[in-house]
Amino acid sequence: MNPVDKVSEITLMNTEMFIVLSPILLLSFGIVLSLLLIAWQRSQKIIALFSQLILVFTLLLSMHLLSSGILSGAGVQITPLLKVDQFSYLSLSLICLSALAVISLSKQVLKSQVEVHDEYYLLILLVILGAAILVASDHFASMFLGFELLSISLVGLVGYFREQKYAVETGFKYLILSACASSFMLLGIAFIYSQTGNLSFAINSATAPWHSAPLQLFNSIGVLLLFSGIAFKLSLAPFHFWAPDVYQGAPTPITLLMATVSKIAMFTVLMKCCFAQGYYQNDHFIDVIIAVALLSMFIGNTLALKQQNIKRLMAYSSIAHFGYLLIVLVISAEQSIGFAWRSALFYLTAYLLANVAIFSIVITYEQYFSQNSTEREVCLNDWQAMFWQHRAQAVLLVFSILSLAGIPLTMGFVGKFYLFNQAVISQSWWLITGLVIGSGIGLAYYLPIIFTVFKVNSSAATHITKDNAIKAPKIFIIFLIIISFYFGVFPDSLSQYLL
Amino acid sequence: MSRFASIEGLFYLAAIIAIVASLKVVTGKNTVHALLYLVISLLAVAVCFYLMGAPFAAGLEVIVYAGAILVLFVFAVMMFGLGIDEMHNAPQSKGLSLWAGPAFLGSLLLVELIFVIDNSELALQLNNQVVDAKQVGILLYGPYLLAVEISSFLLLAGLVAGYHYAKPEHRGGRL
Amino acid sequence: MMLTLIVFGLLLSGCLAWFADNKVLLGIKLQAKWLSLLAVLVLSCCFLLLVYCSEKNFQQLQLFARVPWIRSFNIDYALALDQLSITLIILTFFLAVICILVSWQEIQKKTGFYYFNLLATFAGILGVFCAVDMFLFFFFWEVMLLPMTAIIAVWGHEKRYFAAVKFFIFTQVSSLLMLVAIIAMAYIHQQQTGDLSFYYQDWLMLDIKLDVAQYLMLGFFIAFAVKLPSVPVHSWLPDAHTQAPTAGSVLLAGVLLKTGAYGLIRFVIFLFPQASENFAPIAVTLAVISIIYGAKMAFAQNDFKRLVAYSSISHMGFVMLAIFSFNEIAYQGAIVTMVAHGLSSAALFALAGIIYQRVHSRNLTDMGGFWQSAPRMGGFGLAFAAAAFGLPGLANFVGEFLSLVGAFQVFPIMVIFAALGLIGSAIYAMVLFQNTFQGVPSKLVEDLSLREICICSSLLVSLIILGLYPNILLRYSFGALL
Amino acid sequence: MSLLASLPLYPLISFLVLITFGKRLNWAIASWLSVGSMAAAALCSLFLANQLSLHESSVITAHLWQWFSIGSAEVNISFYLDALSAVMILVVTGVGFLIHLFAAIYMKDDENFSRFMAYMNLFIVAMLVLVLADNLVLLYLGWEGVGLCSFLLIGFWYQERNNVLAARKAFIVTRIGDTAMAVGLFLLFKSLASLNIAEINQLAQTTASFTASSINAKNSEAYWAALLLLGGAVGKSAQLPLQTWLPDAMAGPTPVSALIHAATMVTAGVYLIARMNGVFLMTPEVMNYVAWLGGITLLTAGLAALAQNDIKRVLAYSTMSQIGYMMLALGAGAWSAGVFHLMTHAFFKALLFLTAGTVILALHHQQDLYKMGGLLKKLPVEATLFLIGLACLIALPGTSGFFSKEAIIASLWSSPTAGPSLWWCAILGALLTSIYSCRLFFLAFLGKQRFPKTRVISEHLETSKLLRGALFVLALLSIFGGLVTIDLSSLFLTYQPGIINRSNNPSWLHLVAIVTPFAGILFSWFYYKRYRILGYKPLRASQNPWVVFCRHGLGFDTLYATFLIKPYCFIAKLNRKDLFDQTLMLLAWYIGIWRDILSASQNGHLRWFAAAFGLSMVGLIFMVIL
Amino acid sequence: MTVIPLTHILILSSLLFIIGFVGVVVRRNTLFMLMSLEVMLNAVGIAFIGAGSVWQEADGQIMFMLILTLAAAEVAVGLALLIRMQRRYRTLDIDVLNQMKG
Repeated sequence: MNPVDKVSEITLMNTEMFIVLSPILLLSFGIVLSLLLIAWQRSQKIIALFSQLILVFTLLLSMHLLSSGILSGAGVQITPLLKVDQFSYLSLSLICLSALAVISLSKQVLKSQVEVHDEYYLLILLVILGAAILVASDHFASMFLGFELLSISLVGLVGYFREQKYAVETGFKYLILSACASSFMLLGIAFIYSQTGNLSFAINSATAPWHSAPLQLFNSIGVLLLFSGIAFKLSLAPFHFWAPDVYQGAPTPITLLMATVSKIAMFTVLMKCCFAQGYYQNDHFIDVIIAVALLSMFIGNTLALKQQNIKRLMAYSSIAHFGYLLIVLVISAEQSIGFAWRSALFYLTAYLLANVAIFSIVITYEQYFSQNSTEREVCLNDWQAMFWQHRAQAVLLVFSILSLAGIPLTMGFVGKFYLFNQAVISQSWWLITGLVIGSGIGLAYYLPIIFTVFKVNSSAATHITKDNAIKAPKIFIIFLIIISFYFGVFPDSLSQYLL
Repeated sequence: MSRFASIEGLFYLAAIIAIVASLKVVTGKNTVHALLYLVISLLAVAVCFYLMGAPFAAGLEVIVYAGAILVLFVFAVMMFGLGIDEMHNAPQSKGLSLWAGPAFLGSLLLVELIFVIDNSELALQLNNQVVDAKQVGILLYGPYLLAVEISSFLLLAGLVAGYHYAKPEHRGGRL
Repeated sequence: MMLTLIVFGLLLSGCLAWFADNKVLLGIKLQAKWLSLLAVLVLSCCFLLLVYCSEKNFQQLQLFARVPWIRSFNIDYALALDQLSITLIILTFFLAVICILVSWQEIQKKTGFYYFNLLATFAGILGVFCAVDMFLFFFFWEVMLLPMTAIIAVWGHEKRYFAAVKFFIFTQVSSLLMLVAIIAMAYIHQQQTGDLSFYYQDWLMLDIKLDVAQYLMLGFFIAFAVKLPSVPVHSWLPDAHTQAPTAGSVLLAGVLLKTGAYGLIRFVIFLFPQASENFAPIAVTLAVISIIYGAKMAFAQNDFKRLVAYSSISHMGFVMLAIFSFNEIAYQGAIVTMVAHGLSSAALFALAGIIYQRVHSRNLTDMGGFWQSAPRMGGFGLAFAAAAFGLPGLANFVGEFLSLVGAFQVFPIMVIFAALGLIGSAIYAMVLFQNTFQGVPSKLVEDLSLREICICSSLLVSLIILGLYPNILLRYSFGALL
Repeated sequence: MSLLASLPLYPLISFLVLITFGKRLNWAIASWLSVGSMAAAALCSLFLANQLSLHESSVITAHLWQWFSIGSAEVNISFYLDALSAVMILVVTGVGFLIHLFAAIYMKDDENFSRFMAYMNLFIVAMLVLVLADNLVLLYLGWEGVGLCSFLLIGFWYQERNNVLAARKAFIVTRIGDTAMAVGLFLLFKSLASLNIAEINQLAQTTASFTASSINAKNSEAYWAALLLLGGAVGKSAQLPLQTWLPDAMAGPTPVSALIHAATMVTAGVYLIARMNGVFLMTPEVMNYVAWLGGITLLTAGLAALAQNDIKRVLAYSTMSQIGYMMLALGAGAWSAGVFHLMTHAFFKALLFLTAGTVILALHHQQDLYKMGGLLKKLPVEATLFLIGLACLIALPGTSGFFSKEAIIASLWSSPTAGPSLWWCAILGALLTSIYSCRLFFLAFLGKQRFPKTRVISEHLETSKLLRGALFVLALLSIFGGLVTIDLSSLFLTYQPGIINRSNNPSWLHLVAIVTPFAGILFSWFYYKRYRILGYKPLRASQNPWVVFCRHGLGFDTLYATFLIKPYCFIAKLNRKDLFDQTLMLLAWYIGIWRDILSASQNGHLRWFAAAFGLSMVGLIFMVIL
Repeated sequence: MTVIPLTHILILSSLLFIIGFVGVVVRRNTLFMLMSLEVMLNAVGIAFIGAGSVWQEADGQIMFMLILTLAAAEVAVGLALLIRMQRRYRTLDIDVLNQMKG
């Protein structure tokens, strides 16, 4: 049960592989250690610190590997199951970053609960492990396992505060639907396997099934079923129904975890799978992607209109965002794969930062409510006149919203620019139309948020004055503002790492 | 030929039993009955596995699935009195109207899948070579070694999550 | 370098105004309005100095700065000026002063942030007028929207949120189409020369197939037509104008609409000469419809600012008509009309603001007979209304006349219809002027204060100067178009 | 700066001073300033006219600066003085001076006196620019300028809604003509590549393509250009079909009616056509139209004048009718006659209006003819002056009107573009003129006094010598103006094919023309006899549909209201919400509907979510299968 | 030498899968939903085993084992949630859980 056991199978994996795999190994090692730690002493502070430490090390390790150059080129194959390339670890770094943010945000939230929360951090680490396996996977089996590891741990997390109103509902919704989705995905994998006899992503594309017409349909259905499972996780329309409810019901840091870690990991694996299997040559699949992308753009943005609950709104907006992001899957030739990766990673980074920022603000407000023992959700109206009371926080919020809306000066715009480039190269005009219209509709709910923040005469029920407001870590906020602004204006400084 | 025919016949018989049993599971009123039907279904599937040349999987099906997982179900039902509910509190599910929509949806999906499978001209057939436990073992502890490790984490996750939900409401402890 | 400093100087002084507002320094209470007025004056002097002292010939685009910006897309930070942009930048600076003066009393809450937004908008507009890298252009194009939207949304009137969202969505969606066209151009450049390029001058060398060019041109055209605005995508304008605070309306009508016209000239016409010539009949038809429809709609309005907003649509129709007539006379007309409309509509909006401050209404039915108590205001109102209907001797006439004469060489029938707009403009201008200043005096209003006289008379004087001596403008904007 | 260039400057300076200081100036300063500037201008133009006659090229020009250039053609701010414009500036400044003088006293009590005088001065500036312009764009500047001043002065008493509406009407109706003229300018520039008046007149003769046409003469550019210019002239000079604004324009103060709506501005159309004779000569068809237009207008206006109750409206219609004569002359190619009539008309019509003004003032703003009567005894001086004016209007032999009108009538019969039918028109018009003039005089000055006896005649008019002086000078000019025969024939090009050959004229023509006015007088003496004796009631109460029809300007107002104004307003009001906007907003509404539908689908039911998952799979698989 | 075609196995698997899926959609009792999920997973297992036999590879069986693992983990969590639901709502009717919407 412990990675150390694997030393005996040294023939299967050489030293280089261990080095390359080290971040993931570190993570799993950390999980085991934290189990031991819990057994030794149940202390929330220690476990939180410890898991943060593990994540930081994982982050540093993967960064180090990225810069060391081992990963350049096609990547390193570690057993048939995993294949690590630079994109995997770029995603992993993003995942670790957001996990760090989640943990630091969780501390506040957990403080208000009178219980020991060892399993919380354990589950988060398990989620991250699942995500790490996803981004590294090169095989349907590992993908499936990562997927399930992610979902099962998340099921544990979404209903974490068992006594809260929505806990059971959220947990059930997520459990049943994600099990359903994974069943569909598995059926798809079974279809693909029964036809190709190969469970690995790597495929000889010359003999790929879509080259023979009779087999194409069956294979396409298999791929479609597989895609539906992933699309469920990415909450793409029309598999999006769970998203708003689960977002709303889950503890806010966990919502952030779902919005970022789970989605980044799933999208990475989707790209890996698509590009390795050459699905971009499969017209059926491309049609499905376009349809799903358009639906997501439209449905996500439309549903977010007039939405008052911020967490639901974020759920809807993320539906739309992953609809946009699907554009990178529609590539015309193998040469543009590298560019597609860069686009996706840049976009995901922008998305990640915006989400972290917005959810951290949501959390500060939630904290405020729970301190005043008015347990309720954060609504748009609660943010009235924020700009005039908590300037830095409001600026960050505005920046993030603009980033999501794709307005210049923010990373979101550069991300969108990448997507437009991608779409123009592959000449997918439908997607461009969808992107344009979707952005247009999107503005109709992003802008009101900003206006609310700027509202001068606050008539909200809650007046959060300066003295009794919780102090969101100001350094954190300013750091986020500067980062997102800097990358928005000088995207080169980020994208040079995405090569 | 007749031997093959009988194997084939056995397979289809087992398949039909599995289908009927599954239907009974889905439509059942009594929780315990439904669970027992599920056991029957799993056993029938195990027979299928065996006939398809996967004796190891068939064994696992019986031991782990029927033996362990289903027992977990029965245990939970009995322990926490979960079975009463359906018989007393949910009479609505009798109505045909409740079934009509989902059944239609299901049959639509089924028709599509069968259409696709039928039209795909998969000229593949099973052969009688048995993929035995050794092969499975070699593969499992060879290339799939990491999968085993990961599935251990999966079980751990299930364990922790299950523990978290099931543990009694408990206050106190050091923060 | 200097140009960059001016553009960013505006932004920085905006920040300064924001943070220094109501702070006490050396015993002086700093006020955002004074700071921003000072900044605009100093920077405009800098700009004039820059233009006069440089030895360059502004007939062609003269590059002022070019440094790599985003290497992964080969995007540069490149600024250049020619006579067209210089003209429009001077207009911008002039109206900036007007805007600040107009807001002097009107904006009482959150002044610091207000002036920050105002100056940021001007910085964006300046950037739009000098950017020659298309990505940079788009960047500025969007950036100027944000503070403008904030101005509408925070300091606007009763339906400000709706108006701001509408304004933003219209511009954003259309400009995304432009972005697509920009990217497509860059890739065409890559196909033809091997490098991705967003640099305007590079694009001028491109040889684009006509059928492709038509679509690309349309992408640009839609973005600029929305900004211009042209029927049928004009409908953001009346709302935005009506709801914006006075300076916002002045800014919108005075300069922001000009960016659309500027884009049409610089990008649509110059990058796609053949395609736009093929497109000209449609564009001209749209322009004529805008002229007549705008005039007609203006007549139907009861809201002072809405009326002026529709008149802007009508006037900008002349610009579009002229631009798509493809001759030198019409181009000159377009430029003069742009400047003239910038001044005259700014003047009318300023007047609307002045009146609003006094009667707290924009409704024409609440007005009437103001001449009785405010003859000076009446006089200026008359002069500005006269400018709006194109009284010879004021700048608008020269612009419209040249536009129409030029366009008549190419599209005589269309011009005859467009000339109907002259009648329409007389009608709405009369309605506007008479309903406000003539008739039975409904209320006594205060006459113009010294500051307001300064605003109005500076606008009027420049209108008259341009009306009687338009060469001051034509001499400089002449070469840019040939 | 040459004297010519300085001519418009005097009133301009006065205007600027008056408008800037406004009410702070007292009456004396304001009137000295404005009247003085006018006097200066009048003297200046006299001097210029004198100089012109000595000048060898018979043209004086003054170039100020280049306004702008259209392509290669320059549009300059420069003035051009020849005999035609000399006549015009003399009339404008001379009559203008007298009217200013009159106005200074007439408007003395108005609280906005200085503003009034400022407008009057501005009007003179614009009018001078109009007549002195050396190119059509500058002419257009003056043209619009006088329009604006006319608008301002009609609506001078802006607190009354009727005045405001009248001003609006005047402006918009003339604007329609102006727009036609502007298009004409575009066309001229397109075909001749110049906007300089002298050049155009030259080029029109020499440019073959201008008059040539592929199909027929009616399609040539000259035809359209002339027609469009005519449109402008028609609007400004209140000819059919754009005449409706003039009667309403009488809402303005009486000096305004005298100066703008009788003597100067309304004749600008005549001036324009005379100026552009080179173009008009190229198209006999349009000349013919001009003549017919004039003929019809003079008849309809005469008819309408017969039925008016308002003294100023009678005069307004008479102005229309007299301008009809001028148009007739121009159409017939009798340029000099037209301009001559323009000048004499300016004198006597100004006299008539001003006198009417004093009468009105004396009666405390009573304009209704049926409430006057018997004024001969009360206001003998005014009555005499009015009679002089009427005599000129009727063209009794010896008066200035006689000379000019005879000149016109004489040129008609054998003119290739006019002809006998138009001659008869003119004669009929003369008859109508004398009838309505007599009716006017009878109703106002003869008979019983029909206003309250107690009403005191305003006193300060009686005492003002200056006012009377102005009237006397005008009366003198009206009587003797006809003797100053001006010969402008050298200025105008003549119509080549038919040099007007008076020898073809039947010998009785002249006699008929002379006798006609007397016939009219005799007729009216007897026709109105019973009213003179019995009182006015039967006539006043006349509901004879024809009379009502004539009283309302032959129904043109109703016509336009029904077919133009109402539909325009209707469409405008109907579409106030902006159709395009609503269409686009429909999109938003549609998306809102979708939002509601989709939002309803987020009903929180887990089983529905699962079903939706299956449903989407069905859909997507179906899509792939297809 | 069995001549069971792969298509039949896949059809069997699809059939069971759909039955399970319909069960999830129809049943309001959460316990039955979990059971239906088991049926679905089991159906997928059949497909994997069948395909594995066709290709004469053990991969199919390994996948089946992994699915088994998943089923176990899922049932554990599911039953735990079920117990919590029973405690909290005194019912297993899933339709009770629809407080979040919109």
